[in-house]
Amino acid sequence: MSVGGLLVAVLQQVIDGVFLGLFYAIVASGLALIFGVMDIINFAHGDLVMISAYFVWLISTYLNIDPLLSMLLVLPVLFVLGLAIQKGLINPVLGKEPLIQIAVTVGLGFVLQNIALGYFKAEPRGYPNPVFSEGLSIGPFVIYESKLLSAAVSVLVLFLLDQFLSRTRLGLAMRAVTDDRSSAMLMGINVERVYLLTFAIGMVLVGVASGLWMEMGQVWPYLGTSFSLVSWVAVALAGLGSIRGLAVSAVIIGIAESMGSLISPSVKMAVVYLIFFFILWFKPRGFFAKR
Amino acid sequence: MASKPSRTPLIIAIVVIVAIVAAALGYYIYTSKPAATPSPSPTPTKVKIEKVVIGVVQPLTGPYAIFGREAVDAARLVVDIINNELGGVRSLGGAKLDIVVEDAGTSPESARLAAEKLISQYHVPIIYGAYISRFTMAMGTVTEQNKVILVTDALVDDLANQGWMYFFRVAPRASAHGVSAVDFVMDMAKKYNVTIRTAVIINEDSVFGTTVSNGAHLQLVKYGVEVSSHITYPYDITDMSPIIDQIKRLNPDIIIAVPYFSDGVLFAKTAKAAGLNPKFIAGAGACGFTDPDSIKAAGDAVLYYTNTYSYNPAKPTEWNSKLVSEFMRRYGKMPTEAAGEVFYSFFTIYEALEKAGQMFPDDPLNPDHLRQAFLSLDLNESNSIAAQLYPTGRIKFAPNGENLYAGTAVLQVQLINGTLTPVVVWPQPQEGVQPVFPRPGS
Amino acid sequence: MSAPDVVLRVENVTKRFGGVVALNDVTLSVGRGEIVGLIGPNGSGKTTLFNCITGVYKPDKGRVFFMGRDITGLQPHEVAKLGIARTWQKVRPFRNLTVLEAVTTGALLRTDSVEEARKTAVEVLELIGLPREEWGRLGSEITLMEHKLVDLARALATGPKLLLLDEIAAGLRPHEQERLAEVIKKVWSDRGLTIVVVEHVMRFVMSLSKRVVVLHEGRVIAEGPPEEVASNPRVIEAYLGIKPV
Amino acid sequence: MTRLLELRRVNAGYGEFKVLHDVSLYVDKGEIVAVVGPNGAGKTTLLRTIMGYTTLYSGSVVFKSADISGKRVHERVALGLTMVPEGRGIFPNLTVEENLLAGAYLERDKSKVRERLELVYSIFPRLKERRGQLAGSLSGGEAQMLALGRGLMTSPELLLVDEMSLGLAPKVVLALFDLVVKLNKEYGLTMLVVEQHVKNALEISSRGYVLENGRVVLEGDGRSLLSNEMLKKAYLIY
Amino acid sequence: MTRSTLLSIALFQAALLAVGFLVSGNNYYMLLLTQVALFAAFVAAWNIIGGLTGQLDLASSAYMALGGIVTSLLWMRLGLPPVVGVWVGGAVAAGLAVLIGIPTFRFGVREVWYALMTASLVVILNNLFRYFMGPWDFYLPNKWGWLYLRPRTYFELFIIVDVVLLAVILVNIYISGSKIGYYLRNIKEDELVSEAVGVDTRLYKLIALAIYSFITGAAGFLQVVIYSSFSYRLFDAGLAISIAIMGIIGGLGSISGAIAAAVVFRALGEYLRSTLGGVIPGLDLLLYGVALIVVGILKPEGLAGLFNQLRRWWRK
Repeated sequence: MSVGGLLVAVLQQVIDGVFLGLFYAIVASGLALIFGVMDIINFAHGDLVMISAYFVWLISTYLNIDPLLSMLLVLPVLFVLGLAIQKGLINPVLGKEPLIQIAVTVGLGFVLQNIALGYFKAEPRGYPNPVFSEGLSIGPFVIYESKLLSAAVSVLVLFLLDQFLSRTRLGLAMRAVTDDRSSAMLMGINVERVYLLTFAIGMVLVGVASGLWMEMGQVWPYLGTSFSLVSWVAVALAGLGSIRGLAVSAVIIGIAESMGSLISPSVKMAVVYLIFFFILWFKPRGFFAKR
Repeated sequence: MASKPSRTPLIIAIVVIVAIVAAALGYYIYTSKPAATPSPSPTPTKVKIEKVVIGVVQPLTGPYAIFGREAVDAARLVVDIINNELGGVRSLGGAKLDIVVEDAGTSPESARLAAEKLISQYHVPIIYGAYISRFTMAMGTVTEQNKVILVTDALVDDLANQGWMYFFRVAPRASAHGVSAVDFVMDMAKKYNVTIRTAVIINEDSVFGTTVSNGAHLQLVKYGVEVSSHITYPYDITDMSPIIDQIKRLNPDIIIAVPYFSDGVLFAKTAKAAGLNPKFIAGAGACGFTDPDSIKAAGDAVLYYTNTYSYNPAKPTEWNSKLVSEFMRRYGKMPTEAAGEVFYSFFTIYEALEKAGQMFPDDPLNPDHLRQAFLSLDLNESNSIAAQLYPTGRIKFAPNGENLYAGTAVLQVQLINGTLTPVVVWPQPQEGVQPVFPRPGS
Repeated sequence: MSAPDVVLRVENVTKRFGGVVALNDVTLSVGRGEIVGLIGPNGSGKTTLFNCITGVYKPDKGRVFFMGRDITGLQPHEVAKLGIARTWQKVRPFRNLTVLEAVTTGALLRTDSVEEARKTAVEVLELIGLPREEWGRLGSEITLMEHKLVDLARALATGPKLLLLDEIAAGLRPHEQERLAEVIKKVWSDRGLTIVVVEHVMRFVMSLSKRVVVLHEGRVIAEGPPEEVASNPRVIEAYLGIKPV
Repeated sequence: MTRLLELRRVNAGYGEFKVLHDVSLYVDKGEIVAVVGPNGAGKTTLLRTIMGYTTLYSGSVVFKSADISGKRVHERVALGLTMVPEGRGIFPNLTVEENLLAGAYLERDKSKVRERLELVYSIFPRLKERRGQLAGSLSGGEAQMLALGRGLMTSPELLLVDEMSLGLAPKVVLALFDLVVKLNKEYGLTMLVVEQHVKNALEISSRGYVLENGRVVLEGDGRSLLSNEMLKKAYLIY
Repeated sequence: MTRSTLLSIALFQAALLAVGFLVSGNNYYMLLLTQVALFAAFVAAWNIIGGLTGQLDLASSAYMALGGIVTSLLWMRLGLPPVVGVWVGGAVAAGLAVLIGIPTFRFGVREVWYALMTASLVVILNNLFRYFMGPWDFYLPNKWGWLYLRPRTYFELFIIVDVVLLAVILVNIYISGSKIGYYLRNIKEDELVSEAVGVDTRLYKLIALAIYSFITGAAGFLQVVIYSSFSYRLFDAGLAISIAIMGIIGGLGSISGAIAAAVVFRALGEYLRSTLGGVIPGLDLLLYGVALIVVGILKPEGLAGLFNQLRRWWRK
């Protein structure tokens, strides 16, 4: 390959990686929010994305509307589901040993995967003709509409989330609880209620991620495992408390994964996880943590 | 607590342990000699055989459950037809077939356990399974040891090279899929006067995907086509764009793709979005292109994609049409190759049982007798149902258990009456259908 | 004091946390066989000083010498191995170990044999006077006083030359404090130890030591016999409040 | 004078570890009451018990003539009770202004929040200067001001202040004491303070309690306590 | 070792062997029993790092696969019989563990981050092995015998696994009663206090990691024997998590609880798979998930807590 060709190749991968990373940012945002506020180790995060993607698919095919639209219908369902999961499963293990939390959330993941398998079967389910399915050719580069869209929506939602966290009463309360749970109570903040809403809002973010995913791909019962670890890596890289940091971290991961593809798509995840190792060794609090 | 423990309990405990181990070993050595080969002769000679139980091991859970489920459905259908319409195995006095299903789970370990269970609990003489090659490999060590016939729908070539005595495979092996895909493309290129110089191969990186793609690679080299790149990726890939971008830069004449399932859909969608439009995209063993559920998920992104198929659902034989329509009536969908493999494999088992009944009326289910019955089969469309169901129309086993006349069909997704439908285009196109080659607009 | 008699010497130690200066150029010496009281109001840097001595923190400036050897920046376990043991201000409960096990762990510093360590632990526990029936209890099942005693025993079991007691009497009732002081005196004379006692309240220190050092805002503000220090106006001010300027 | 807070024979602690024994005390409206005592005496536990963080074994906490023993922390805050915790407990990743706004969490009326914010800024002009800064970057004195200001934002009827002067320079401490007096005199805020600067604390207080080993050993008005020998004994050696 | 521990080991062994024989005629139960025992051995080995030391290690299958593959390759490529090879396999696994453990403990990676780090180690090795060795299954040579730790009958295999399990239990008990065990349990309680009484916490965490990974790596070959082949898929993140979860459900640090959990859950899983797997797909794993949730929420101190309750109740 010529130097110019290589440059084009690398640049194209960077573009793909940025878009992928912004999508990862929205996937990880729910996890980051929940982990930050509640300190719960959720190993079922990817599976929540998966189950929500099935909801999106159901509505899309039933009403024959674009996944992005059906996502909007799914969000309230997820909000309620989030309340239920928090109340029933997460609350009892808050503050317990991390391993117990892992056990319970892994159990939840099993349950979700196998409900999906039993109900939707193992075939991949996707919406055949989403509105944004073309690609734009700009010079030697290809920009995928769906990825561009998902990146844009992701940026928008993350911006809204950032605004929500900094401007609204509830957002402020959530950040206060993240920083100092016991002081937050002294402000009259009902911490348990904040937990409930946090999980529910986390689930809404999960819903957005799943809607964007369905615009690009399909869902199958084991889709979630692909997202769980990546989200954790993003959170580790970003540290807690910064949405912007999370976005930048996720983009770094996206680019790393995309570059890894140039070596071999089979080992791209190894590249991402090696980065994870080095982060933990040399920057255990993450690059963007405010503390 | 605290003070030094006395030695007595230690000694007692050791003595007890040693005694138990010794007793266990002694008993075991004493009893194992006669029972070393717990010979599965559940059907004493000259006793009328009521039914023959066939074990089915398929992955019903985990990521491979898609085809396992369908295979089990198909097996129930075939067994019902044999029992009700054909009156069971006539040479065994109309003995009925029965199946016992075991989930192969998600690992070779559980597949092996499933096989062990079928043999130990149900004393099955024949096991069918288990689609995933490494599951079958784990089962093969068990079936060989216990002298149980293993008929497999797993396609990896290696399975037939293990020196197994009781192993049979009707379905076309993996590399044959790769070869067929290339043969088909080159055949078409010649027919429609299209020049093909370069190709890119991409495959999911399982043993199956790799074997198929290697078969294709060698065949391409044989035809003098330059393989500009051979890309592998994991089956659960969630982002295809880096790969598609690479291919786009290489700009090959054709792409031979060996995806698993969702990756196939993802490939097609991303390729469409990127405007990747080579002269042809041919799948090999690629369910993700032509499976009805995939078409539903991918929409017209997979239009004109082809795929090699272990089974030809459009084969215009009496029994094939019958089974396809029965299957559709019962399960509401077209049979894919998982079902197809069951169709011809089970009818081959049925023929072998008939043969065993004729050759060894005294002890037809003896494993060695069964093996001889299998080896003596020479089936064609006029003398058997099984061959009517098989793409090449002939079944005859080599000593290693491989079908000498193995071959695949090629399906193409075409727009028929406004619906995307997989139709057979090769070796002979099905009625009223012409292959579309090269891709329009390429 | 001649050098060989100095067990511990802290020289110009400074430690900052962010913008807060926890220790500001602290210098002090502890002679062999002394019991030195280190007092000062909350937040005056006493515990930080202990942490700098025992290697939990590395001082930003200054050095720490133990028996003439520079131990600045050593790992806590290396410091312990050299012969400095400590107790903890906040009770750090061991929930799943028994009292005897906890103390035995301390004793394992000087031996690899659990049997031998257990013997040492038994000796120490007897010396401290913790009743035998408590030895099998888990850390989650004992009282605060017992915790303090076990903490002391565990430190003693490591066979130290210098013992650092961090607010060991905090939270105890007067009669318990008296008993604890007795135990410490007994241990001191029995083992020939050098002890530094950090206390918030001087009363407890009074009965033990001949010399106290007063820390305030990270500096040594007074040093001398307890009676003298207690009447030092700077000390009183530090404790009771600040005169309006 | 109306009785704002009363503790009746309170026994409380953490889990199975009892810290407070039969503690009774009261605070009247408009008072500053000081609680002093040596380390580990249970002063912080006392405040945490009033707020509802601890386990109450027996006795009752009465606020504005209602028994609030069963109420949770945030419910007590809603009744007009809050605490400035030891170590300040500010939210380091929030800006100064956000910290203050968090204090007004229960107030939904935006204009009232604004009013309170202006009030706090007028009391602590320093905070106004730093409004956009992350609270984690404040100096110790500023952080304590923020903690006090944040406490005021909840618009409390009774403010509990725990070890306000911990780790602060004398000048800053004096300024803080002045502020406390000002809050009490000018804004009529009732306060219960736990303080190690005993003298200053008792001087500004109308009454004081001396806590030792989880028990009230002395009580009385500030000045008489200050001259009490027992107090000195509790602290030093006389 | 106390009288009661000895007795319970003897009883456990007697029971295990008795079951072994009762089912020795039925290959299915024999293989199942062997697998359960091997799984229990992995869980018991994990107990050293997870239960005793309190480190949330999720890399069990990485060491298992590495040890197993190294042993197999030594046999297939260099002709080194596995009886010898397993020691090398264990040593390689331990070597890798220590290599990664040094910076990890040096930089104080702990709790959830340690868990995620070890979990991603499995994925990294999985990917690397796939990259360098391809997707292939490598089959063990057709040689059988004790020299290869690969007997012809399941009963003999069961005996080998049982010996391994017994050895792991004894190692656990030995460690618990030794200086290392005292130190490890103290590290689990409080690292700072441990340091202050002279425990080199990093060193002892490394020792625990090394012992655990060595045993896991050495026993890994038996897993390969059961599969009779190996591939990169042996690096199985799900398996590693379930091994750790058994340790948790068993009650951290309790060897009897860990083994009980391994036996109960593994046998339950197989029972569910064989009875329900064919009826409704995934129902078995779904129930398994439910069981995890229920135990996690209702009995977080694990089966050991249940045992203790029973014991107290028995004594009354």
